Amino acid sequence: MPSEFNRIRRDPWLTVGLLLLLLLAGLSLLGPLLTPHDPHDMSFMPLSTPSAQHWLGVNDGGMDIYSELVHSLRNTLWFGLLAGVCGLLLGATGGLAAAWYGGWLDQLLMRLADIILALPAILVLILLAAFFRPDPAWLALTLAALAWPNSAKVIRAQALGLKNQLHLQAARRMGASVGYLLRRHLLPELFPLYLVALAAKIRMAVFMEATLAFLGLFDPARKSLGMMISYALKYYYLEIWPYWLLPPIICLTLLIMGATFLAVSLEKFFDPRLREL
Amino acid sequence: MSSALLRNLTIVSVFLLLLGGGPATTSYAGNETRTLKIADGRGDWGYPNPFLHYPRGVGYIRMSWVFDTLVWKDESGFIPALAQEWSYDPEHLAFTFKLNPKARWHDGEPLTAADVVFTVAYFQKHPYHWVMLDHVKEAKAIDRHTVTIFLTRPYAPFISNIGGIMPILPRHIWQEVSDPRNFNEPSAFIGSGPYVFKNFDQARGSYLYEAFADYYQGRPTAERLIYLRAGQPLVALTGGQADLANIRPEMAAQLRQRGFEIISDQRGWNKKLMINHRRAPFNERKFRQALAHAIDRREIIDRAHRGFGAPASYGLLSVDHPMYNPDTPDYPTDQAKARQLLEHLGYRADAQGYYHRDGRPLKVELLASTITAAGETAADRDGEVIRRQLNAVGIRVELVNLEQATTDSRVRNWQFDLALSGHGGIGGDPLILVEMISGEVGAGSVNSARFDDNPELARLLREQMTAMDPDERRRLVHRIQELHALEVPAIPLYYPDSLAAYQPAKGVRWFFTPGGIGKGVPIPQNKVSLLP
Amino acid sequence: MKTEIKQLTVTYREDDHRLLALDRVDLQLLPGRITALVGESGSGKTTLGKALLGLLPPAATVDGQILLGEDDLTALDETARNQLRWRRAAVVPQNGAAALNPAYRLLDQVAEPLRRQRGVKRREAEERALAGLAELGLDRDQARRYPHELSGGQVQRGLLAMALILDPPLLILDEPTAALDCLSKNHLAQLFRRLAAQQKSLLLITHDLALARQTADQAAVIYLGRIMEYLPAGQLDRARHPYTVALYRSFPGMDAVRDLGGIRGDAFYRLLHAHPAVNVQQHRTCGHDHQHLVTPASNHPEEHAPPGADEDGHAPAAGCLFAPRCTQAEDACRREAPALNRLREPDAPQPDIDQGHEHQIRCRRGGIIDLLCCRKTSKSYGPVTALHPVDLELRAGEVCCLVGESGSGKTTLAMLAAGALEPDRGRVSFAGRDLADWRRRDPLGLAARIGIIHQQPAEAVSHRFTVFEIVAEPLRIQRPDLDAAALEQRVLTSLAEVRLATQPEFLRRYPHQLNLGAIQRLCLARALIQQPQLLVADEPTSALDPSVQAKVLKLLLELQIEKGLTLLLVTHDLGLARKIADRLAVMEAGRLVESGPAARVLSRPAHSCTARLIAAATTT
Amino acid sequence: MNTRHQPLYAYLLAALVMVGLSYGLPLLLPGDYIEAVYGSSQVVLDAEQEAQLRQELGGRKGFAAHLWGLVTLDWGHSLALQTPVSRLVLEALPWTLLLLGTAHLLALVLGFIAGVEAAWRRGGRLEKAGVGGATMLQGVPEIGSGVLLLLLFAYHLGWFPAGGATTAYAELSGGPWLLDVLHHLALPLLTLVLAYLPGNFLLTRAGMVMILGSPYLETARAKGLPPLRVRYVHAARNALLPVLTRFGLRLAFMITGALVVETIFAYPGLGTLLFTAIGSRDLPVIQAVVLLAALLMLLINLGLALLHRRLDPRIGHAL
Repeated sequence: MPSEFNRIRRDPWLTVGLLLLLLLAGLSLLGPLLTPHDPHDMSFMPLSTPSAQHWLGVNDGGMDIYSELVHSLRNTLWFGLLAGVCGLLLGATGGLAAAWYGGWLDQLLMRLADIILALPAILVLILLAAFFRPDPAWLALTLAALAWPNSAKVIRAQALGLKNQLHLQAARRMGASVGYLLRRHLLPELFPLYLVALAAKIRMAVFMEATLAFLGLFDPARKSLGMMISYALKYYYLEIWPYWLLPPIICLTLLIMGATFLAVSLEKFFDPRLREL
Repeated sequence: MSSALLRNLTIVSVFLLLLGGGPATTSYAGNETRTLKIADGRGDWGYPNPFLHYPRGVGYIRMSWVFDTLVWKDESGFIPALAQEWSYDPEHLAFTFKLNPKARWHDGEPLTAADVVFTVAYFQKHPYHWVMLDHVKEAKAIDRHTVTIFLTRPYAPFISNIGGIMPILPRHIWQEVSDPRNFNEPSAFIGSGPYVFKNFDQARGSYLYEAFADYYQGRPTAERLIYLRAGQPLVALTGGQADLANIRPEMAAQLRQRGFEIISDQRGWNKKLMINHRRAPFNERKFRQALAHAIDRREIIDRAHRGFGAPASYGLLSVDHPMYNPDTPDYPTDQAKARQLLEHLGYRADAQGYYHRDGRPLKVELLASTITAAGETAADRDGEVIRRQLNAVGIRVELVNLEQATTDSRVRNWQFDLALSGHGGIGGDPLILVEMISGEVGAGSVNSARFDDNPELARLLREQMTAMDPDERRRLVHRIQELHALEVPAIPLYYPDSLAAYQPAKGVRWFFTPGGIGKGVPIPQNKVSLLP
Repeated sequence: MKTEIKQLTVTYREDDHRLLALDRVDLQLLPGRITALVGESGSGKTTLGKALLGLLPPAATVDGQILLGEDDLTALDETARNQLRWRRAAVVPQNGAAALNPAYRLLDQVAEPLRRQRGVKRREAEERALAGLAELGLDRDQARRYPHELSGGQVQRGLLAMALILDPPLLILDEPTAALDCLSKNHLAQLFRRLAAQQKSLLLITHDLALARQTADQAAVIYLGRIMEYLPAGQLDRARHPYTVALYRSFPGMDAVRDLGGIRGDAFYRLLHAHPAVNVQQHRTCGHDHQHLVTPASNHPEEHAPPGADEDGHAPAAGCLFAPRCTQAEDACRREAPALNRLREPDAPQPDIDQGHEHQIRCRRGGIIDLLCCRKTSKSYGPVTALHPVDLELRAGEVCCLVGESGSGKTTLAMLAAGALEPDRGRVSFAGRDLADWRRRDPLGLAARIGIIHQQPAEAVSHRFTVFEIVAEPLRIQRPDLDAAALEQRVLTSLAEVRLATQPEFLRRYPHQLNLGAIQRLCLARALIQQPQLLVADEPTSALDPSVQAKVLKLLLELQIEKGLTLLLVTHDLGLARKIADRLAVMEAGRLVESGPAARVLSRPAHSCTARLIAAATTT
Repeated sequence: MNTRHQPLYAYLLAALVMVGLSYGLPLLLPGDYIEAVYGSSQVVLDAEQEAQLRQELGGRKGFAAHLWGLVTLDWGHSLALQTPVSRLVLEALPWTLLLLGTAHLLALVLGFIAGVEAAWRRGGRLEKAGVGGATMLQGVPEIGSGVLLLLLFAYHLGWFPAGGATTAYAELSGGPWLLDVLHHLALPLLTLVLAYLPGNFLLTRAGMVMILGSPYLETARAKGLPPLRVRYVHAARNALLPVLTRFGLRLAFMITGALVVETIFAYPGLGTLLFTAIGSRDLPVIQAVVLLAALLMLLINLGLALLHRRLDPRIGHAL
């Protein structure tokens, strides 16, 4: 095993991806200790450019942008992970079930997926917001419910190919139960897909948050990268914008880069065939 | 196949590059000095006629270019429009208007007293909700250019809210029309205003008007008037796409630098904190007063609006209004006082300073709403600041942000505790007080406090409507403001600075009409600006 | 045109080391001659073939000369080399259908070089391609099919037609007959001779020594990148080099007969250490696979052939005389001598001994039992009848080979017998019980009694599993109650049985680190761990090198002999069948046309199809 | 029943469900047209006026009437504009198709070609830069890139207009009109292409890398075919399938996906139409746009499924 870890360790994708994620995670976990100000403190000179006191300046509400960024990052990570993991779980379950059982269940699930994909997301979000209390966890779950069809379709397509592979059929002939086949054969086989899908889902969730904020459909008091972006965009014409708009976008980019790189390298780790590439 | 594809792609990309560097401003240059372009963020405000324009003020303005009223307003106050002069006969409760004999419809027909008579009757049958004709009995043509409108009872806002708002319809067209909402033919847009309606493109949100050469006040100065939708007014202005647009206060400096003229409105629009006074504990006046003491409106302006605004009068009427009562009670920010009032109501603070009563924590929900003066929506931080302020006096606040129409629906149906809202009209006729306070009149309005608990207030609201004597009316309105401030059925928060920028090179001077256009629309698109 | 390879050395750069794929190879390919290049996989045969077309990956370094007529391929740049490809030298690539783009019809791919290299108009190119295909026996309809719709033989002929479309002087045939039945193989061999007669040079890269001997004029034997022996192909059976000899011995042909010997012995439990097959590593260089044996040079394959079973055939004093060699002997057989009995149904209560006129047998079990019995079993896929009603009995402990051409229904019948398929009509009984019913009542019990070995070993195991996990899988499924220690013991035993290593390092390996032979043995170990009564093997050796094939077959036989396994073996290779079969069942077009003891069927075929198959096999 | 057509029935069923949902879901929205439009306007209605107005606007159509309307191609009247919904939709649809269709196609073609070329040069500096760049671009949301482009090209450089689809009432025709349309299209299009392209690029590259080891590519090279033909006709074609699948899935966000860009650049389209209709609770418009979008989506996916069959003969009748 140590040799394998050595090999993995030398993989530049993993190094970069892991470093990025660790950096972001560290920043979001330890950040609050390092931030000089309470991100909700509105007592500074609004729209002032960076200074020793305020490393990235002050936003329109008189809040320290750097502190806001660190807190946003933490919220966004949490939000993205929740939406991503739930969406992935739904997608993987739906996709595998559709591929495995085929027939009417397949048609049912896939057409359900089409229907969900075809429904405009804002309509659904507004509807659900009207009937349930719109807090971020709820929104993340809704986004997961709206986003699962994508992964489900991709996973289904792959699983369909796998289903007819001999080693699976062999296991079936050994009398394996569906649960066993899913657990031991299908799930690990599709692992790379999950990571890629997870990265995509996190991306979608964070972008959607930003979009909803931009359209005025999301709690403006929430600290999140999306919300920061949507606020900063309103002042694109002021001198402050690069310090305000670019940091959250860069954080978002790094987050998605980290997840993607990690997905690429872990793909190799989980697929023994690719290890010696 | 692939190489051909590559070649095509190269061509397309080169083409796009050329495009980028190429025509830029040339397409706007031309000889279009007589075209004026006005931009707003939404674009689509309905077809410009009384029955089809959207009920917001922006829709009314779109219509006002096509349809003239009897009376109009400019910076100095009421000015003649279709009516050259008017008089009031208190004995017969009758207003008599002398019409401008030069007035013509866009199809060339002359405009006569019969049209006015017809219009009143038509609107009595098919209500045009901008105009309340409850107090009007009938209109009679005295001669071809003289018309008298008889009232059933005195109606103080007559000149401003009927004479100054009611568009006159051409009888020869509308007498045939029994279902005005489905009347959408070109003739539905024949009016007597300075501009002829040419086109409305719903998808692009653009309108085209052309000058009416035979306009009775002279041919308008700009040949074509265009409305268009612009996502970013600043870029639209500097890029030459628009000549006039509402802007955010922060944009003013840059635009001034680029030679734009910046104009600002009177304090005619206020942001309000709606209170569900039908629900405990908000039904207690002391509680509402405690809220007023707890909220630091200056801080809201400073924090959420970077100082671009002014605290509003608790009496609801704008401080710029001629009938503003300078002695309206004030609620200076005073956390101790707020806490004192709450404790007087039986609330007890816990260790963290949050209040409880009868074992239940004092917890309220604040609906944040994103409406702004220009009729568009934009998120702001008012809710955040208020939450902090109320939290600071021991009231736990949960901030809820919903889609606008959902928020409106909940407020209208009293499914809320506190809600942020806003409306204009407070610089116009004091009729706004009735609409924004009375539960009977304002039943359908989201912005109306719909507060009838104070009998004196309710009585005064009714009385001022019929007070034809300005001094008498002023006295009543002063008292109403005092009572409103005392009861605080809703808390007027602040008047945000409302700014617009225009390109002076076009030779047109735009202005904000004091008290707003018509029913107090705080938009600087007064047709007087384009008259010779 | 004469083709000459002079001192060709090819090395591959890896991360921190180099791999020698070809080491100073000289080879002359003359017009009108077929040269066979023989050797195991990984010996460098394919690298040589690629080098002839200048198709080595960028990671390869080439020294020496490759002269195609006047032009030295190694001295030309890529554009110039591309000019020569397919005009001077064309290849029939090895992977069969995988070598054809799945997205285009065969015809389009055959016509493509004409259109792109010669600028022939579409219609004409198609006509010429059709003519070329027709010459190889593919009609217009087949020409318009997609690769996946063609059989192996058709693909091979299509590839050949494609290679011939520009009429190149040099033709490289890379394993052209792998996985083909004898009839198709013979047909192709004749074609090759015809082509040689047209003054073409042919390079036949193959591990099929029989084919090489029958078809080629000369042979070059390559091992670890070096030519070990050149010789006239006809003398392959009289080769002098130990490697060639070993190679030839490993290959099943019609000139050997099945050894009936092999009795239980100690050798069975002898553990094998450090099997060289384990050391085969796969290297991927930018997507191009090639194998390289890193065994020490002294490790010749014959040194690692599984040791044969010791001769240890003395009968125990008590019990049935035949018991030690009997494949269905029970403990009781060894304890008590059986008396003369009447023939009876296997499960009927034991009747009294009664000297009578009835059929009697001196066997406790009443003679060889029918372990498997198909009665009027048939199967269709949609409109296609894969199997017409068939009757087949399989006796315990025998090796039955199902032979027939591709598509004759062999696999279908085997899978029906294994219970992996449900028959449309008729019934299959196993050990006297109805198979379908049994599977319903006790699927795990049934699964444990029937082991299946698949044709493609590499695909039948999950590449995510380690060796240990692969072998343990059936027990994990069927015996979740087994504790870890017992499981490990059984896995080790099973691995030892198939002569695979049992060291912990080996158990942690992944299939991709093993060669095909080892994987097939792994499959065997996996099938054996459940201690089945019946082993159904579908072309278990068709994907293997002859040396490996020999080992696997030998192993199968040993196991069959040792454990009394009943073996149902599906093969298209009559030579192989002859080597191991007790009984032959011949299939044609979904019907069982003949079935009987192998010797009888082979010597006196009753059906024309059998005769044809035998004729085809003997001429190869 | 012919099993080949079974999926077709499933699509049909899904379409029917969408008809129901597109009718029912908008009805669930809190508030109605009068509340949403008059509630916060300058017009203050009392109860009586409101009742009368409600009557004038006509009540809600029942589901049966709605269905009958669909069948007879009468999609109702917009409450706000009193014009037929079909006209509003037909006015907005071409712009949506122009913007999104072009963006998707460009992103597909460019991303595909870039992905193929990058995979071909795998391990090279260009490929690494491409992958790094694409991954980075993936982290920039459309709102961000849109506003940045606007800031740079419209505000600072002044090369492109701030918004709109054409110069309003410029009365151009022919070539100048086309130029004007393209000129307005450039920035929103670029924003969308930047958003869609990286995903296509990465997906194509990954698929291509898997394909590059295939024996049939070796065959194609051995045949001495021109390199471009080997790369595109033989290799890339087989990498196209997952990209097309993704294309179908991306279309799902056709309406809402473009809303942000439509808003930033004031570009007309179905997104804006739907968003304003939801804001004013203009039910007939919401119902029509939702239904149209859903049917379009189903149709495109059905088309893609059929295309799949053509592109990959191995799929056969597995639709």
